[in-house]
Amino acid sequence: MHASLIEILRAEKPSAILGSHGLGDESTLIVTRDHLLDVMQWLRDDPRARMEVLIDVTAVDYSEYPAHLRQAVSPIDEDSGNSAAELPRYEVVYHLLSMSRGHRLRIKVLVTEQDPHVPSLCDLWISANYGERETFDMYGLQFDGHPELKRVLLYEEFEGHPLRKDYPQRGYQPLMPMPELVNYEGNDTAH
Amino acid sequence: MTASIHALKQTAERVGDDMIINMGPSHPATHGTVKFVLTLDGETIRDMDITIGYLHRGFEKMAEAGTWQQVLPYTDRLNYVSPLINNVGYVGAVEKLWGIEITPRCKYIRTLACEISRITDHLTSLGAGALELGGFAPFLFGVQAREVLYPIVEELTGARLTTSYTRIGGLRHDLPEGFGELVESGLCKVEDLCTKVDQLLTRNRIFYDRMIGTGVLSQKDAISSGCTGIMLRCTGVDWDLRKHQPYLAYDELDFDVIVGQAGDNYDRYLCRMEEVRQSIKMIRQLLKQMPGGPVNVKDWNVVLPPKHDVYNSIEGMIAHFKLVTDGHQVPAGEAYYPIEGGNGEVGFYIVSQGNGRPYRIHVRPPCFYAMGILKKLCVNHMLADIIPTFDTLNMIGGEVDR
Amino acid sequence: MAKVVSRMTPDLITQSYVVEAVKGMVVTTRQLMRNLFGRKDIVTVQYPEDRRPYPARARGKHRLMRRDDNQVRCVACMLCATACPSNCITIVAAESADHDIEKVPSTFEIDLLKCIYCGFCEEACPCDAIRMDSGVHALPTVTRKAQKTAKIDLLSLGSPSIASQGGQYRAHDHEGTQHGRSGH
Amino acid sequence: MHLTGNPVLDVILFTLLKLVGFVFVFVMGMATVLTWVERKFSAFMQNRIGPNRANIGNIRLGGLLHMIADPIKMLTKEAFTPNTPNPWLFRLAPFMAFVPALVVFATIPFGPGDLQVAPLNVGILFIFAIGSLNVYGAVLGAWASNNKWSLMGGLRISAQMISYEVAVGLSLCGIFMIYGSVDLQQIVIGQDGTWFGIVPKWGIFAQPVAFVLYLACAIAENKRAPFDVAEAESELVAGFWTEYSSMGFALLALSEFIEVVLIGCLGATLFLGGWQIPWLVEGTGVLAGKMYLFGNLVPHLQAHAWYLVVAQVAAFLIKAIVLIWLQLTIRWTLPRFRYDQVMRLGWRIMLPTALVNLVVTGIALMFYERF
Amino acid sequence: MAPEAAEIKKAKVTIDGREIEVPMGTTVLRAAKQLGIEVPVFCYHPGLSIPANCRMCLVEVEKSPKPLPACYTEVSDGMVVRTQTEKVKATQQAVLEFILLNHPVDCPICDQAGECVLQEHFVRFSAQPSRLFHEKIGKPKAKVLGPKVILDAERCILCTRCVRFCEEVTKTNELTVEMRGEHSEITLPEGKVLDNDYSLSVVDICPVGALTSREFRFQRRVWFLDQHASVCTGCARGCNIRLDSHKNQVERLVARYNGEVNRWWMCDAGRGSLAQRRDGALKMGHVPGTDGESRQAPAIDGLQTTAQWLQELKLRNGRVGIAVSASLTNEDIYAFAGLAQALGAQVFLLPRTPWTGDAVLKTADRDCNTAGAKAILDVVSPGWGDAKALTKAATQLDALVLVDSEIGVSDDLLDALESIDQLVVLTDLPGPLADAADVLIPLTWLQQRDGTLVNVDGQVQRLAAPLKPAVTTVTPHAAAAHFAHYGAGVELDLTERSRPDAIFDRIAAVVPAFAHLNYTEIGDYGRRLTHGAPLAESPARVAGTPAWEPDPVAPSFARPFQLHRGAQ
Repeated sequence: MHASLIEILRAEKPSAILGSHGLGDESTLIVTRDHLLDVMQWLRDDPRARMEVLIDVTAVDYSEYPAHLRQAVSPIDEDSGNSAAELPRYEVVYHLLSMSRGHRLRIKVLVTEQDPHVPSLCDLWISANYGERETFDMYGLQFDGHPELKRVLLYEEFEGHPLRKDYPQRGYQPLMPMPELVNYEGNDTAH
Repeated sequence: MTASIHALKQTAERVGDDMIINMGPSHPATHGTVKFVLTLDGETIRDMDITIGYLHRGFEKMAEAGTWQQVLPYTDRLNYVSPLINNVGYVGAVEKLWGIEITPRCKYIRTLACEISRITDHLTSLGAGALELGGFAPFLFGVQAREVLYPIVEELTGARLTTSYTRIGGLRHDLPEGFGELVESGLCKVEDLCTKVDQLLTRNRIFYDRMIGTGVLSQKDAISSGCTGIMLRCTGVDWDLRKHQPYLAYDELDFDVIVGQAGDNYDRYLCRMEEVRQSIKMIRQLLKQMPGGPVNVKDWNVVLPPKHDVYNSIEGMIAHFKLVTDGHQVPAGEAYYPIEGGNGEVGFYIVSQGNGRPYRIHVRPPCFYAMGILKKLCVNHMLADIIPTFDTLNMIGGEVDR
Repeated sequence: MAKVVSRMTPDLITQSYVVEAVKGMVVTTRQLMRNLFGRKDIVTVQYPEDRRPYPARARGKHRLMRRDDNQVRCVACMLCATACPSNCITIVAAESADHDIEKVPSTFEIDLLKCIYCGFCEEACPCDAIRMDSGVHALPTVTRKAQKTAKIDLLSLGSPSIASQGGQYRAHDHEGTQHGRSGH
Repeated sequence: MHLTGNPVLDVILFTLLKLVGFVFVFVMGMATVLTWVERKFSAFMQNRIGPNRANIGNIRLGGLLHMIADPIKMLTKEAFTPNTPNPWLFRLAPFMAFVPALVVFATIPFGPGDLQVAPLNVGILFIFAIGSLNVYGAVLGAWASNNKWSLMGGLRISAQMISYEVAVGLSLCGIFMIYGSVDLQQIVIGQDGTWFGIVPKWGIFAQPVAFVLYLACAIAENKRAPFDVAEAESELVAGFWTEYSSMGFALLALSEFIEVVLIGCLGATLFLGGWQIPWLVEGTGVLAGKMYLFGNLVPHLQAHAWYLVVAQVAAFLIKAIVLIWLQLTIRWTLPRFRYDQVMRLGWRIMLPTALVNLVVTGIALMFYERF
Repeated sequence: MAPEAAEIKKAKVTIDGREIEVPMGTTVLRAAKQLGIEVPVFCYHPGLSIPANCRMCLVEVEKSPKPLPACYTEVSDGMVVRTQTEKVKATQQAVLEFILLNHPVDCPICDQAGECVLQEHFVRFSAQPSRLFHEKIGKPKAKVLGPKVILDAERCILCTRCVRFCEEVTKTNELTVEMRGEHSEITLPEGKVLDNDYSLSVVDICPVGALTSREFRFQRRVWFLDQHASVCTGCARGCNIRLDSHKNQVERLVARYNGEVNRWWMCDAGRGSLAQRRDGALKMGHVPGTDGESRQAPAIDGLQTTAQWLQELKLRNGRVGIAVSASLTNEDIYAFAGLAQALGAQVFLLPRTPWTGDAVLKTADRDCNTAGAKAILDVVSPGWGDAKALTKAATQLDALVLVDSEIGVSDDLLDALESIDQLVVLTDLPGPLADAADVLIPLTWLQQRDGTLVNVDGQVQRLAAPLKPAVTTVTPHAAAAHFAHYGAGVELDLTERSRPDAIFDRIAAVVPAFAHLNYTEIGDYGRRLTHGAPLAESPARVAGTPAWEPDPVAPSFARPFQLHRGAQ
């Protein structure tokens, strides 16, 4: 099922696919950023795919990943002109599920540090809203076209994006600035 | 100060007669700590801003600091009413990446643990729902039923809630002696208490008036918003990972997928009630079919050697030492392992860099995506409707905020 | 395959409020009467006076096991401190006066405030020196410092361990572990 | 009974005695005990033990000492006043709630003859008049708390109480029509005797619908579950008393319990024959009523054995307690209404039902009198 | 064995199906390593002779009836080797079982646990339960071999690395193997003590926990240690070290392979050289108080006082001297040379009291940067003087800024210094000079600094500041920049934050010997100066075996997995 789906996609949209692999019952597809919306729409609507559910959106920061092992997680086609050692820092990972067909697919998009922009999938799935917000929160990746791209788990005043590998394990942040406290001795209007 | 007053004035002008009110983060109904900023027109909600993250502990960041094993206690605290399901999900993900085939007995015990946890999860939701609708007695009956199961969990794992029961490649303990009878007697009590809850609530007009027709979720929205579990099935979608993508021992069990019709709070309540009964049925089957044999795989690179080997032979000692000091040497790669949690699909997405420390662990919490649709379920309904809707959604702060 | 829940259709009886309310009151009143006269269903345990027996696996306060001669069994190998996810164990190793033991902990301190009772230490211990089956709760204290439980307190809960160690052969040893030298 | 020999002084002293005996000992005592009973009863309903820890030495009395411990705790807690524009209203509100609840007991006849603190011939109207002042306590407290949740509770409570006032009034009208009086003692006297020798001539049998309506509306009036939308803890934190602590909180809580007692007493008076003991003694009520008209109890007491009076007072109290128990059971059984459902119930179900009940009663009475 | 490319014939071998061409005479082990195939070993050490006695490296060679040891077997043309066959695996398991037969259940009390090669190999190549049903043979435990080393004979796997080390490297022959078969054990011959200057190197190369350091014994579990690449500052050799620390506290030094400098070894004196500073480094200095008494003060107070003095001296044209030691980094030397220029002061370069060098690594010169300091001073302040010059000049100086107190101070010099009115000492250790100072400024010590050193052979190596300094101390080049700015009113030609990399760029621009170097390119192993500093013939470089191979069983510098716990 997976293999055939990937083959179909490769045939339908050859320029969109950077690489793919299947491990056990999991398939991964690396898609170019420009074709993401296109591929996702196809996956959602095409009767052969019917991935109705965007199960999850997240990202991974590969800046500290051993370069020689990168191919295991980022299956780049050899003829795509990319080498695993020089792959961009971030990968946005989408997990799709087809309930009518009972299959799953992992879609990845490579995102560079310099240009951390990804098209938002909010128009396709409601679940993209929270998933992308969390990814933005944790990695600082910009999802273009997201209706309200703001932090979701952390507070607005938080500086930095904690799941980036360069954010320290014990990075202390000043807590939220407190608003001016009412001095009950002096400011209590009631007395 | 003046600036904020100015901002307030502006807000007031903008919303006219509406009242803006903060519900939470420490509000009795927002168990799990969440904040709703409500714009109320009388009692009707016109707008709703949901703020989550008050329980954010940086689980995913912390997980990158320890060994694969040390992530396990964190998973207890994800969905803290059904910790065993998270335990099972996490080690399942690691085993999937590693390609470890666990023993049949381990599969059955894990399934058993999952189903016990599912009951506690559903009972918490049912009970808390009753409590928030003012029914204190059904709440306590639900909690009592849960309390029947927690000692059983403790008997099995050594802790009621912070179970940390599973191990990569196996389990911490085998079933204790006499566990079957213990569970059976517990299940009888749970059934009895569930009947009481049923009698008190299901046909009571005050109750169903508040549940029927509130928090209605359409099938389309449920699918699009990534709702899983009860939230999805209440709309009539026949999708349960246990049935449709069976893992562990679920394909050897006889049970029904419970679906609703209308997708409202009442359906979710009924589905939970019915799933408790299905789980009870499953547990009975599991106990009956429980296979013998070891619970842990026989690989000292995966599971700690038996204690008498550790104490008495250098071979066991070395294997033990290396596993503790260096951690599990999980091969490089990635895996996503979904299982059916109490509230829906709990998925662990893990990336390994080929050594003892996880590179990235991501949890796909079911309630997180369900929270994304909450606003739609609440806006233009009454203030009081938030309570049953939010409850049947069953947000668990530990899981959503991580 | 899927089972659709049976939704109740409101009829006149349920809509009248009263009948179902009375039914509910029958349930509660029955419980009231059962418990008022006979305490049949009461589940409350009056904690400090009555205690629920802990299961054998319950993880409570740690205890340090002893050797036959009542010395601490721990040899400060630090595996517990390594396995500990919350970093609550502090051990300082020292040379033992006993030439056969070589290494002993001069300090063994567990910060029970940090401890999450996961049991990894007990699992990681290669000497059966630390266990959590004491059945004792870590009680609240007034100061944080008081929660730092020292070796002597942990030892006071301990008992001689029957597990043999270092290949030492004993008559009452586990089955199948009769290998190893008799202690030198 | 000659207390001083001076009839005027006798009356005054006797009134004080009744006041203390009934209002302070029974009503206040009952309200205090209710704080314990409610918790204990609910505990037993839910398979718990309930409060049992307060003790003097080793004496626990099953937690009865919580009645003493709780007020002490309340008294010694900080009386927190929120940053409110009008702290005096905030402080006044608990009294506004407490005093009317207590005052209305004056007209409740707890025994035959003069055993009524204030024998008013418009007793029930007095109760309505004073009782509806109660709402001011809640509303003022809610507003003065300077808290939006409290305010919402206040808004809900004012609407709810006013709505149910109508329904509760109308539901009782049938009783007045049947017994032809608004004097509570007269109504009790009217419930003397039996129909067909079996069924006591109680309001509950003459007006069963009214009884249900009365009970529901009165509970709603008292804003207790399942009508506690104003203090719904899961929606409005604690509604209008969110900001109250210490004795302010205690008074609000106590006034609620006093009203529970009031609903019980009034229900017993109107629907359960008051202090009448059915089948046992008949006609005593009428006699006592006559005695009362002379304003002198002495001949009555002489005419009737003292133990009969005691038994009648006890009967009243037991009836009141049964109704109180009923309220507790309802409280701990039913879930809570939604605010709009409460209002709908009040205006669209309770009120029409009461009106229909009234009309039916009227027609029935007409036929009864005519034929 | 040194490869002479032109004469050597090549041989084609196939290892695990992959073909490689290597010179004849290469062992199978090395050929496999070139292919990236790892063959487990215990006894083989590239710096020592090959006894092939552990049998761990047995591999299957086609046409050979038995498996052959890869470490010893030389390749021949057309050889086909298999390292992953069932037979090899069975052999490895058997070897491990044999080695573990009498190994005590000692991991909990063994210091090596965590970096033990036996542990590593067992879980990778065997992980089988024990089949032992008889008593293990007891041997002496915790036997003291010398002042620094302790032996646990039970744990020994008789790889004889230590014996060979004492024979071949130090040539002192302290250790030997006694008895036979399973009763064999490493012992000291009658009357000998393992007390040579390299005795701790046997601890480094011991693959198991048989030989352990007495000093480090039971101090810390190795997996808790933070490992840092650094350079030993004990003598002019500049041995590459791995500095293991825990909570910013030095726990031990381990030799780090560098074929150009120290190969696999380092001396005990070098290992001991840190202890003094670890335990007693200055954290506070002193400045003259208002009442004439000196008062304790952190570095910043001393810097301000000194800057003020320098300013005053400048106004009245006082004479200032600057004395630096050769144990400062290049950056520090350059900064002080620049300061001297700005002040018009003379620079003196003072050495430490020399010790006795030896033929292995240790040099008589105890200063870790003599070559670098001279190279820089020759260019920047050509008229620099030595200790004698300072003794002579001292009487005419109004003020002397003396950096680093561990210089060898003769009594003459001490007397001469007393005549100086304003003696400013910047140092990291207490001592007579520190006591004599009018202003004492606590310095960070070398392992707390980032900077470069030049060793006796002209290898420029980098200290990468493995430890964090105390907040009350100051680095020398920062002090120099401070003096220049506030004292002389001159900005040193450094960047404003005086970062060592920026200073190094200046040095590279100014000093020709450094011209081709770049701070980041120095890396973990250092780069050579082209000219300028003397290039002595290093004994390490001529000692035989090729210099491209770290010990295959020693825990490598960058361990694949390390718990960084409690480091903060």
